[in-house]
Amino acid sequence: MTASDNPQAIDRSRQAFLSRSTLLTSVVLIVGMLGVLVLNALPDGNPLHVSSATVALLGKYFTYMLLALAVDLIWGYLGILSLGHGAFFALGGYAMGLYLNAQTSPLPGWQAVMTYFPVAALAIVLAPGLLALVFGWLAFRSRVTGVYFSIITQALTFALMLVFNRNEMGMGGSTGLTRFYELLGFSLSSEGMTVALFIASGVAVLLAFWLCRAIVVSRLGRVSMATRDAEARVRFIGYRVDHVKLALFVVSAMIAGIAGALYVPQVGIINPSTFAPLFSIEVVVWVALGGRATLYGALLGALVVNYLKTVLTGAVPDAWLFLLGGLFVLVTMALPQGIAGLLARRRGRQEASA
Amino acid sequence: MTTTSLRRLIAGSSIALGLSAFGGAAVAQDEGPIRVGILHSLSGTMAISESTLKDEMLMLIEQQNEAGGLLGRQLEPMVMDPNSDWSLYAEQARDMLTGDDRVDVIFGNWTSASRKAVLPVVEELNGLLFYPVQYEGEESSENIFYTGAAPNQQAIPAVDYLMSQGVERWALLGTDYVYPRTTNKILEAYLKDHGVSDDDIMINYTPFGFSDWQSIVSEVSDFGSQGKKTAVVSTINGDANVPFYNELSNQGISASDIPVVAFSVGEQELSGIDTAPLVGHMAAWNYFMSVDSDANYDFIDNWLDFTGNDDAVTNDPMEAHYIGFNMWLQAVESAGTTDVDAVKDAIIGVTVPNLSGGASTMMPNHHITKPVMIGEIQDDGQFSVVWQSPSAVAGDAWSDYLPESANLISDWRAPLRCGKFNVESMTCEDGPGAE
Amino acid sequence: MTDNRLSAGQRLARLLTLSLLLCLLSAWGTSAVAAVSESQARTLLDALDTGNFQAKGEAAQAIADSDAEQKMRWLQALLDGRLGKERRGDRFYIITDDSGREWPIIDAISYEDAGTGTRRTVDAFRINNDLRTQLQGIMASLSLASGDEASRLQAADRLLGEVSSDNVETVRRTLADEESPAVRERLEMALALHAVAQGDAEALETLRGNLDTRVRNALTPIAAGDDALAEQTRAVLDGIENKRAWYSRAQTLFFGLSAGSILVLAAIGLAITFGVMGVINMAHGELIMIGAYTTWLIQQALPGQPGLALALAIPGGFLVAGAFGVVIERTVIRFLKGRPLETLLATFGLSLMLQQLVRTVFSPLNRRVSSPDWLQGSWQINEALSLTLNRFGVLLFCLAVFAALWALMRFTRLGLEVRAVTQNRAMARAMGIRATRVDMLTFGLGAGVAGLAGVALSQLTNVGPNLGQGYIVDSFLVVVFGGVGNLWGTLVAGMSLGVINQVLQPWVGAVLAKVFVLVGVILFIQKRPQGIFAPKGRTS
Amino acid sequence: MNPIASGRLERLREFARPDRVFDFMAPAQSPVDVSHGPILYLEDVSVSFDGFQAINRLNLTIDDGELRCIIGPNGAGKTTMMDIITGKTRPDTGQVWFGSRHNLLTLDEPQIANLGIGRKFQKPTVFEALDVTENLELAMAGDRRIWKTLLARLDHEGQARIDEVLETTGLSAQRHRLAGVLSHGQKQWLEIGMLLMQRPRLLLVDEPVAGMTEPEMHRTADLLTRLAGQQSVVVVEHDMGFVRSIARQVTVLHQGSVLAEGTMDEVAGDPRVIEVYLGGDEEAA
Repeated sequence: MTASDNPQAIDRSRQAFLSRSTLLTSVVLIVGMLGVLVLNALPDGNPLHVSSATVALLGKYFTYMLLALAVDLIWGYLGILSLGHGAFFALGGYAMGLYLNAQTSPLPGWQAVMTYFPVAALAIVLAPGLLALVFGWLAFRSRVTGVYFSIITQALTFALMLVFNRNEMGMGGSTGLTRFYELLGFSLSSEGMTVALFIASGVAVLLAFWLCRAIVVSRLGRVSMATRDAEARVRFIGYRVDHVKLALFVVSAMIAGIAGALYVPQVGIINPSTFAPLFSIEVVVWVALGGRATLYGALLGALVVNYLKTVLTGAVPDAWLFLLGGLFVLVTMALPQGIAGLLARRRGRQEASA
Repeated sequence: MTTTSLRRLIAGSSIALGLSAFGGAAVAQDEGPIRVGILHSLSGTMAISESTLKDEMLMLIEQQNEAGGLLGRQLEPMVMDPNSDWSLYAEQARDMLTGDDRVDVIFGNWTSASRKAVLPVVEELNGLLFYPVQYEGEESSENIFYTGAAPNQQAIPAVDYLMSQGVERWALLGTDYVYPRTTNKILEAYLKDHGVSDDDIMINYTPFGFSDWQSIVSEVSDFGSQGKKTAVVSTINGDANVPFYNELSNQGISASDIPVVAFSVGEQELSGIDTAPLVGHMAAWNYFMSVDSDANYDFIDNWLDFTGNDDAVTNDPMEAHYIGFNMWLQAVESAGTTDVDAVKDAIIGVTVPNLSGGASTMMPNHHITKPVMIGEIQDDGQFSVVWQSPSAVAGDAWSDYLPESANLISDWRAPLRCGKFNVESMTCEDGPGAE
Repeated sequence: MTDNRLSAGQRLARLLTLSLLLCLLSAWGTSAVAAVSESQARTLLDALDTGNFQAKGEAAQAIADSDAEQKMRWLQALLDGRLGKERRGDRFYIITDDSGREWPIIDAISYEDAGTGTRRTVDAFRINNDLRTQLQGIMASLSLASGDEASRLQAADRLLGEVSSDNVETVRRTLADEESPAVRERLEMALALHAVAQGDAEALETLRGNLDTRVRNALTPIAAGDDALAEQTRAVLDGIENKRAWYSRAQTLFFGLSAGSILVLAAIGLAITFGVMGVINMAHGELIMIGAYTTWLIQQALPGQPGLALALAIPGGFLVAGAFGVVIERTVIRFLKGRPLETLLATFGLSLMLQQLVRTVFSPLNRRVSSPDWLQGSWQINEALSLTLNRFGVLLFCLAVFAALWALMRFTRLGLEVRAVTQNRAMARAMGIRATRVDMLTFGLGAGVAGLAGVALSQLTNVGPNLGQGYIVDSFLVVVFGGVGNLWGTLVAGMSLGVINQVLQPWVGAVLAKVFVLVGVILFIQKRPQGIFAPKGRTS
Repeated sequence: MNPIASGRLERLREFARPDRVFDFMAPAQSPVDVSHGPILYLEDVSVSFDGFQAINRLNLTIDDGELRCIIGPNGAGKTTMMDIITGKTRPDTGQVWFGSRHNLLTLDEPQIANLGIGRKFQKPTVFEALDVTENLELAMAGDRRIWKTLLARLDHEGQARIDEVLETTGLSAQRHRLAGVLSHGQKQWLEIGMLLMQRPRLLLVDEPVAGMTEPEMHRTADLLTRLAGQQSVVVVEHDMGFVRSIARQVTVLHQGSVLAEGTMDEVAGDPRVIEVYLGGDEEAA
């Protein structure tokens, strides 16, 4: 990506960690979470009661938001477009799935170590992290960039999908891992667990948001933006571009892995379709729709698209693809900076008129 | 439904922010229509198979409403589109089974992956799911009714038939996923039990949507040219079938050389293929559109009227939904309520006519009895039944031919109430009885 | 072949066939046709009304042996599944057209128009594979009583490995009378096989290098012994296997090239839109789908003429998909100049809409596209090597499309302008090239070529709403592997991926072959980060 | 004691010294050794692309503190030479040394940059999405490792240095503007400023005055002459007037090798140089 993309759109307040948008996003996340919890605690008959199903759904959205954040960190701020981030998400999910399966029946072979939560927790970040490390090391070292990188990430996730589809993998083949009952000794189907997972996911989003924010405002973050815009220049002033890319790519993969791990107990299944390139492309679409290179835009995009999907597939099952597809086209044409761009422009106008 | 509660959530948060608010009135459970969830993909890769089933369910519901509904109440369909995305199946099942507008029963899913995604949800929220497609078995859930064929209702009789036709060499071709893998494992064990040597069995798996069949078909043709009568047992999934059959006919392999018996190719799949070169290849199902019975002819006429298309076809999963729907109706009638637990108890033992002139019964393992048929493809895209089991076969949840499940049974009646009961150790390995 | 394993019915069928073959070969049997009474006809047909296929076979033979003048038509109708009996009555019908709900029927004996029948009123007689084979034999013997060369050849072919001491004399006699060299060759081969089985070493020599699998199968048990003949047989067998192995390699190469040609066809349109314009067109697969649906629509408009329809579909698919492309370019892509990644978002949306459009307009079910005769079957070069015609056709088509595109880019004004705009948009514009027009035409061209890929794919695979999706990942991979913006790169990349895949397939299976290819491409890109045909030289 | 043994012991002691810095632990930025002669030394360097000989047995020596101008017609190999020195392009044959200690052919771009070779591109390349201060901050010499970069804060010393460079380049008023909105000349200056932040020993400057106004050009000339002495500067330039105004020593490249070397006047009078420039013009016309 070149700088001509739109330099003016860059958030001018980025020097400070606590910019207005960061504060606002944090507040909205926290208040939203608490609000949902309060409304969920209301008695069933209350018209404002929020059902556990909704809480579970929102929890799932949180994991998608986390994944979008991971993609935005490297795409928005480093300019590397991964069309295979679903792979890291799925790996984290599979690690969690193995752990959950181990709670009901002993796992065969090496998988037995996944019975222990600390091991599983480690695997959740290390499996995607290591894959990203090896893959990224190979790719960045030999300076695979742009579409070449995007396409080989797609090839990676596609290959993993085929591999995980095989029964020999011991990962449940095409059906994947399912039938989870317990997490850390608590029943997964209890309302308490739904709420706990919702909170965990929400907190994870918040922490990841702050982490990404901290990275982005650090000198490393500026180096990465510089890399996005003029990679050769960065190299000629002495930064190891491959290391910068590798570091952020691994961090991003780990965030995606955590997202996957939180996703699995809430959805109840993980299978190779999560590795499908189409899913990874969709994630990129969320980010683009929300607004690339603005962290809150990524969060917003993931939320909006998935919420629309939920509503529209139920309300207009025969026509929702027209609406969603049309929305993608419209947003691209009318809102080049995504929804975040729209918000920023509006704020700019308000400030100008004030 | 979550959409509404989400709307309410937004309303709620508006209140929290001190702005305006609106609320919705709760609808009482026992009045108003009985809600029937239809969870079939209308988009994505599975739409090709599933969208027909959605239409069929709408037809059945419409007919039932015309006939006076159920328990004096109307049936109301609730259609969602899971977009061939397994996690969306689970999400929408949850959506259907919660809230004031909770559905009383779900008819849906295709492929084991989607069913397994929905399974924990229906178990957790105590829903009812009727699953209409043949599958690999090795499962029995308290909340799922398997109206499609288990391997012993499809695969094994088909192999038996081929053996009686003198087949001695077997090529087991399948798409690389759980159903073919498990079915082929069962068949391999079964064939070896019947004295077929390893050399005479070839197993090959291909990815979903595979289209470069050349090498594999020529391998099969080589395999079949060793002087022994050879047959292909195909568990190839949907999209890969057209290129497969095209390649067979183009490489000059006809049904008289190497017949193919398929478990996933029905009338609907054939409607997208030029069948002239395929005449004589076989499929094993529990129903064919060409089945000779008045119930079938009525069903076909209704279907053609409903779709307004004289060339529309019916197939086995449609019959499965037909049976499942009627079983559920009857169970609700006899229980006098749509309450899930009451229906679950009432439905075991329910017998309804199927479309091939006989009757199907819901067994205690939540599988049903069905006749098994072998049909040969005709040039008009229909099958002609060349063999039919003398009586209906009961579906077996746990295969007798797999060592790990040979000792397992499933029985959801009190007092056993167990989906995975080990008859050797007399313990329940899964289900409420397990504790 | 151990006869005791066969059922009585099969033995009978085999005997019948064999006697028929000999009968054909020696040009016997001219059966005079005379009328039979209606009651006789009824008895003949009634015998077919049984669930037992063996009894049905005997009944069919009885019809063939009878003097009924309608017997050819009956047997043909039986073979087609169109001969039936009134369900609640005893009339016999022939169904003249069995599509739709009501079928026009005629009386089977008098051929009088009997109105229409339905599934409920007419019970068609069923046949199975064995019976079908038998019927075909019977019909052949009836219609070819004199035995033209083709049928004699077919009969002789079936004799391979079937000559025994019972019929060897007959075969020899037939050979003596036979004039056609092709038929003679088969008969000699059949006799030689018999002779070798009897221990004749000289006959073995005539079989050296013979590629027919039946020869190999017949020789294999002889080679198992340890006498001199067995040794000699083993040598002959080794020779045969060796020769077959070479042909099989040639065949694998063909398989690979034909698989590659599909990849190239699917990718080459993308090589233009993506490689030349930098547009990440996620709707490329749907443009392929549109080409395939165009083929189907044209076939619907021209029933019974699949060849003509296909010929028309080539320009048709190109134009329709190209028109879609131009519309997409004018309405969407145009506004996203210089923002290539956003084209991904917009075209992804378009692909969703196009898919759903097809589902809504044409139903989510697959459409049936038939192939013309000249694309069916295979070109049998010899016993061990045959090229399936549809694949071969697609391979040639792919090369033709490639050649045309290359020529277009190389020799025409448009090609020159496209190359100029690709290399330096601003400069090209300064020189008076209307870049926007070039963009529109380029995108239209890429879309049109995608449509051509759809036309080709309609001959190989499903025509349905998901057709395009399966090719999008592979297409991007091929373009990138070959080097973005390089047509030759796309050709070489597609073909080599196809060949590698087909070579790997027998070793590791189709799934792992695909995985290995993907991993191979990933590793290759590490070595050459710009694909096979990377632009070399100074980059400022 | 046996002198050999004592020597060994000495080495062992040296090895085990607690404050010892092993070679592999030493920071990449090690001093450039110019005690034995030139700071940059190219010998017999050749490179070709697809059969085109871009650099052909090139020999070039730059002394410490020297200001050298390199001129030559298009395609003479000027930019390729810079690519080779900065590690972007690897030559087919030949040697490139920085001081007498560092073989540049074994290092990659960041390592070379950290040794103290700064490069300005022909087309001004600044980080358009960052503001002027940030551009300078990133270029500031310092620890480039990931973790350090993540935790780096701008200290007073750094701030002072940035202010100084802003002053030098005349960009003080623009310090909070995005680099992307600067004028062409300002971008050129910013890029030179970034080079200064690196505190390089050797500056490679590719066409610094392209697109500059006359006064800007003068200031650039001033700056470059001032820099020479503390640093070595290599300037590639087309503008003969500019070259004449700053150059003490001029090298003429032609078809990838040195055609002539000397003062501007010497070079301008060389018949071969005139031939090349005129001949080249004729061909171009």
